[in-house]
Amino acid sequence: MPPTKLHQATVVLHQEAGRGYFRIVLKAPGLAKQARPGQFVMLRVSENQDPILARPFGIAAVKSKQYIELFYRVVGRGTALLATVERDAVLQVQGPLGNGFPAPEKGTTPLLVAGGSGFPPLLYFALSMRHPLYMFLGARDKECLPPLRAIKSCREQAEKVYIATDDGSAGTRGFVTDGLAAFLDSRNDRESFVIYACGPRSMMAAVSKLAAERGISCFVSMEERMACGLGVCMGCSVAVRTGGYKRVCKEGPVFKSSDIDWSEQVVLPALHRK
Amino acid sequence: MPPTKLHQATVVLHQEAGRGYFRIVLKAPGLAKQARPGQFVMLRVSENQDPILARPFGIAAVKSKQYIELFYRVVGRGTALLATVERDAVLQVQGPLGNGFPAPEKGTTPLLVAGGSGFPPLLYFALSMRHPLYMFLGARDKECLPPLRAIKSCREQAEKVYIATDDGSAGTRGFVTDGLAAFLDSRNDRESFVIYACGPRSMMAAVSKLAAERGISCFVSMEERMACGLGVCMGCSVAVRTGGYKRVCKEGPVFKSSDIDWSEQVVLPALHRK
Amino acid sequence: MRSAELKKGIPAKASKCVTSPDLSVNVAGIKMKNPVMTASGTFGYGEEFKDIIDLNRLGGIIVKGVSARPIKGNPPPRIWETPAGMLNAIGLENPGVDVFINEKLPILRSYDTAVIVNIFGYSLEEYVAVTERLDGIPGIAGLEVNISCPNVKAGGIVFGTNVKAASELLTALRKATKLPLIAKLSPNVTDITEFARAAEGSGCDGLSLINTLLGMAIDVRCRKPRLANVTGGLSGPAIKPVAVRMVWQVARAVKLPIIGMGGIMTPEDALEFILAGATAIAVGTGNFINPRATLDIADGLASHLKREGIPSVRDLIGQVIVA
Amino acid sequence: MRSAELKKGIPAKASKCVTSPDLSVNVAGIKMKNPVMTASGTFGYGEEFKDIIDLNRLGGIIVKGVSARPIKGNPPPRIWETPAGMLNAIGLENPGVDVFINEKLPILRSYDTAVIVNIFGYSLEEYVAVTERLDGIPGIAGLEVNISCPNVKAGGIVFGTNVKAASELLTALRKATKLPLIAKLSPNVTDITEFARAAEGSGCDGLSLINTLLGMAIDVRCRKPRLANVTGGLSGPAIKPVAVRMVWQVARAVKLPIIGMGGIMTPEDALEFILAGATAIAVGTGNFINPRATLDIADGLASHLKREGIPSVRDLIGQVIVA
Ligand SMILES: Cc1cc2nc3c(=O)[nH]c(=O)nc-3n(C[C@H](O)[C@H](O)[C@H](O)COP(=O)(O)OP(=O)(O)OC[C@H]3O[C@@H](n4cnc5c(N)ncnc54)[C@H](O)[C@@H]3O)c2cc1C
Ligand SMILES: Cc1cc2nc3c(=O)[nH]c(=O)nc-3n(C[C@H](O)[C@H](O)[C@H](O)COP(=O)(O)OP(=O)(O)OC[C@H]3O[C@@H](n4cnc5c(N)ncnc54)[C@H](O)[C@@H]3O)c2cc1C
Ligand SMILES: Cc1cc2nc3c(=O)[nH]c(=O)nc-3n(C[C@H](O)[C@H](O)[C@H](O)COP(=O)(O)O)c2cc1C
Ligand SMILES: Cc1cc2nc3c(=O)[nH]c(=O)nc-3n(C[C@H](O)[C@H](O)[C@H](O)COP(=O)(O)O)c2cc1C
Ligand code: FES
Ligand code: FES
Repeated sequence: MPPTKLHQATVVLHQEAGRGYFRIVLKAPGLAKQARPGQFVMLRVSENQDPILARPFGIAAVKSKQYIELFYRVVGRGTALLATVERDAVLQVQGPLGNGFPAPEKGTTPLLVAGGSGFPPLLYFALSMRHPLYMFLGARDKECLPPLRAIKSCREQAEKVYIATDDGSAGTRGFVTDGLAAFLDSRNDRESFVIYACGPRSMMAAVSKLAAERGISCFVSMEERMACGLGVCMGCSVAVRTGGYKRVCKEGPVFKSSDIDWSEQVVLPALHRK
Repeated sequence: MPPTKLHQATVVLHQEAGRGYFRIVLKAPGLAKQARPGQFVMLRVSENQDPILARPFGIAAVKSKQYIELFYRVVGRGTALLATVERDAVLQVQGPLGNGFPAPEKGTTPLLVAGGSGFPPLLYFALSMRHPLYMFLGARDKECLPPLRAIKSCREQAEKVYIATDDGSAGTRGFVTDGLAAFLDSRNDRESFVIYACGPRSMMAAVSKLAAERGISCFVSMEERMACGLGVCMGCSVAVRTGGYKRVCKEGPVFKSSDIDWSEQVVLPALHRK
Repeated sequence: MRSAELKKGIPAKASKCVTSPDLSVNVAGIKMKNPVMTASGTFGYGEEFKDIIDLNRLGGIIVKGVSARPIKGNPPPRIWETPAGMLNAIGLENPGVDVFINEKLPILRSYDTAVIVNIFGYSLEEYVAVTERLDGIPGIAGLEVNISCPNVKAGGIVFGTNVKAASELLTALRKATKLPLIAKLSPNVTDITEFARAAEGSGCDGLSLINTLLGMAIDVRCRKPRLANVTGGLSGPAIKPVAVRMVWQVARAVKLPIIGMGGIMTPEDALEFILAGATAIAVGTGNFINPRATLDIADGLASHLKREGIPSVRDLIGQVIVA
Repeated sequence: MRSAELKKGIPAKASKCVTSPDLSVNVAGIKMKNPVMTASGTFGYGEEFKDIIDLNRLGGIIVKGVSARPIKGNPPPRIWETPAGMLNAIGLENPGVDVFINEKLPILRSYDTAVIVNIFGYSLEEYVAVTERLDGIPGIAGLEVNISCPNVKAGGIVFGTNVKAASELLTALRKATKLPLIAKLSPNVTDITEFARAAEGSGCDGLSLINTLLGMAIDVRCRKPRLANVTGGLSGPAIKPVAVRMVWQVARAVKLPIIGMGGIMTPEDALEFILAGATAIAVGTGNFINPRATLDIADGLASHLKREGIPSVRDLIGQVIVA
């Protein structure tokens, strides 16, 4: 049998990371060894049957091929319960799940665009590559930006980190996409760019449009409610442009932005983003 | 409005008490002030909806009119969850509930008979009175007896403490009722005795028979599954000899043993007892 | 904290400022200060809760089922806990309508809340008897008819799962009283709207739904049912999605006002039922979990209306947006 | 650790020592090494789980529903979590029977486990078409017919909630195949035994129960249903008491073997269904919560038999003690 995707992970570190985020480091060697940037895990946050479903979180880092790091915000009951988990607790984790980001080709310049709490998988992605890259971090306000620790990692890795907040409380005022558009339009090496975005659907739709208009290839990491994370329940489907649906947990979470049917109305409120 | 029965209690002490018991002390002044021996509380062991019902526990002591003490054994999911509760946690508690033991009349000699983990309310009862009293503690084996701390309190309070275990690993070998019968038959001041028993139904049925045969008045503290603890769900009823049912949480938990219909077959497995 | 997507669904009036929202409702001709009631069998005859909450703050109290003669109830065990719910087989224990009128009702009457008497019987005649006995007694705002009983005389067919039997029963009761008549529907049916229509056709003034789902649990070690009665009624949050669905279906099928119930524990739960089409709601099992649940819900509804700028809770009834 | 009272219920053979208990069962003519299967729609076509558990250890796999033509499914959101359960409205998305036969079945065939194909259609003809297509294909142990579909041709009446429509459908399918035919019953009916008898009368070899309960949830802030499809199927531990009750009722009403499902997560849950009358059981939502649930259950059943001194799991089928 191939390496299993079901793990009992020990919490080796769990702390507030600032700006309302928690940082949790799990010892799960079997999982860490298989993980690639853009993949995610399903974490059981309760041993009881309420809440019953595991919660999906993007992998933010892999350390010493033994540990995985996650960042999350408390947005509802599941994350509130997770926040009470103590060091040394053992959690059931499935992963790594999903396809992950396609490795950037040689000579390309990755532009990583994170909205709200969409940064964790992009952080891992940034840390995993040697390409010169640019990062764009957007949030509603300063308090919703990634924690300083994460921004610091970004700065070390990127040529430049552009920050935007809707209210101007940090970085430039406006949407992250405004900054991205200005950047793209100010540069003449546009053909080397590849965009990787993760954040609220509305933001990714805007990024996708921007990229399409300029002929830049763009990948987006989608979110949907999930039950199994394994591709069996068909619960996490998103509409694609060729008609029909694709599973975020299996064919995704990373899709070519041009494959997604952005017109499809979605009720899912992304409380924790933006 | 009369003093409320609904309290938010703070855990001020929670520790293993030996022999598989846990001891928990809750700060709940409103509750402590109203409590009488033989009454119980309903404790919510989870903030989620699984398990959903509160669990009943007899009050084992009231301290400084502020604190109540409970002893419990882990027998299922609810008590297992309770055992993980940390100091300073706040738990929803209802109480004091039920009628409590009738105060012994002047000149009577109370005989307190506890089977398995039936000792907590009897402990409170023993500590609350000035009467010369005798205690009979029975359990399957030494490890199921009350914790040493509780036995010590009993010894301080009682003229004598008789201990019996089914396997003879502590005290005399045999049922607690054997010792009780021998005691009763060895004494000629029988008419002053009043028996108060708490434990598994089978033990209480035997005590009840013993008492009836000898014309000694006897009170038993009954157990049934409970949902509300307030007398509204009618879930905790026990059959009484006059026909029909009485609610353990309202008319009980203490009944005259002669009022109970001991023939009524009961499926409830009393795992935590004996 | 709400995202732009979320706001889209909310009507324009959401911006108006509402300082004292109106929680009052009228169900089946019964005026209530708020839409929060207690479900039958989970609140006794009220008095048991007077040490815990101020009964005057309740919209209404639906009392434990009352029958023409006293009923002993089922042998124990009568309850069993299930995931996010519980099974009960109390067997409708009650002291009978005369004791209710003489001993319980006087206490209830002293509170400023609508008292609705839940009634049942084991034959049409028994239902009629209890109804006639209650008709004209002061202090009763209405009757809720629990139709989930077997008609012992007619071979045990359950009124609540047979449209014809239910119609006959409700038509007979309609003749027996002028009190507002609320039919309490069973969820253990293929199409609950048939029963709602039957109640409407029989002259009922309102509907209560849902009663418990029939369930069973087994102790695998001793191989016996967990309940002495073998099967019992499933209640609590576990059944909430079924209850919300049925309220929604029924609200679209009939004009009668609905008292929604089934797993309600929080203001959000109550709002689900109201948006689905309930005019009032009742808390059942929730009273056991949080004895203050009713008042917390009333307070939570008021805050919700304020926050969203909605003048009256009545503006929300049946307002779920379905494409 | 068991008390004297507990032991009373257990038959005398409990004292015998059983070292290798027999877990094998035969359901509807399908031989399985143990009674543990996976419920349709919760295990894909098996391959998704091959990285997690050894599929050879399963008694059987009931695959995701297959139809004559590919089905796109419902728009998202398709799922919603509920207390101890979940709602789903996937809309029976599947690639169609040809893709199933050509791409999915070859992989399944390589495992030593019974493959049962769950089928459905939106008219009698569509059901017949998929049945005929599967008939005679090697590697298929039997067909499970999901009758909870609306008959679009006949005005949308749901096969599973209309006894006559269900009988006609199952009789037609009986003619279309020699494969063991298992009718999967809907719990959204007044009397599930009527449907069990109809299936028996139509020549079915076995029954699966239960499918999901129809439910609904509403987002109270944006006032929209949580599912794009408005209503969905409730599954998981929340519905277990209803499922156990229905298995028990059906086991007493018909002779057909039963595959029990609905909220099974643990060996104890499985034993409840077996004692109630199920010959085999299937894990559905439980696969999402604990992807090893099926194997944990198979192991747990073996331990239980050893501990209790029961030679075969078949000795437990329907053995609940009811006075
Ligand atoms: C592939 C993937 C990767 C993710 N990575 C991260 C991450 O690294 N850090 C992080 O903080 N969050 C991440 N999320 C979102 C995270 O899963 C949700 O915040 C979490 O499940 C909410 O659980 P809850 O019980 O606290 O909230 P709930 O009470 O369940 O819901 C609160 C709100 O969150 C929404 N929500 C619930 N589940 C999801 C979901 N699966 N996707 C999107 N929204 C949801 C609900 O609709 C609701 O509005 C990711 C989601 C997906 C699908
Ligand atoms: C008035 C009263 C006072 C009690 N006082 C004490 C006490 O001081 N210390 C103590 O350790 N225990 C006491 N109990 C028993 C205690 O309530 C149960 O042990 C507890 O509810 C089990 O919860 P659980 O979730 O761990 O077990 P579950 O998983 O719910 O059940 C485990 C076993 O315990 C049985 N059980 C569950 N609820 C009850 C109940 N209400 N009464 C009896 N058996 C039950 C179950 O049938 C099962 O066999 C008392 C019970 C009552 C009714
Ligand atoms: C212990 C108990 C007793 C009940 N007794 C009655 C009753 O006497 N008459 C009745 O119509 N419904 C009775 N019910 C049903 C409730 O009124 C309510 O319809 C049902 O429990 C669903 O609501 P819930 O999930 O909020 O409890 C009872 C429910 C419980 C839990
Ligand atoms: C996501 C999901 C998809 C399902 N798809 C199907 C299906 O295609 N065909 C079918 O007959 N039942 C389907 N079911 C029903 C299950 O097979 C099962 O009958 C039901 O979920 C009850 O079992 P559970 O509580 O263990 O999940 C589905 C259930 C779920 C949760
Ligand atoms: S979460 Fe189940 S298929 Fe994606
Ligand atoms: S526990 Fe509800 S009446 Fe006693």
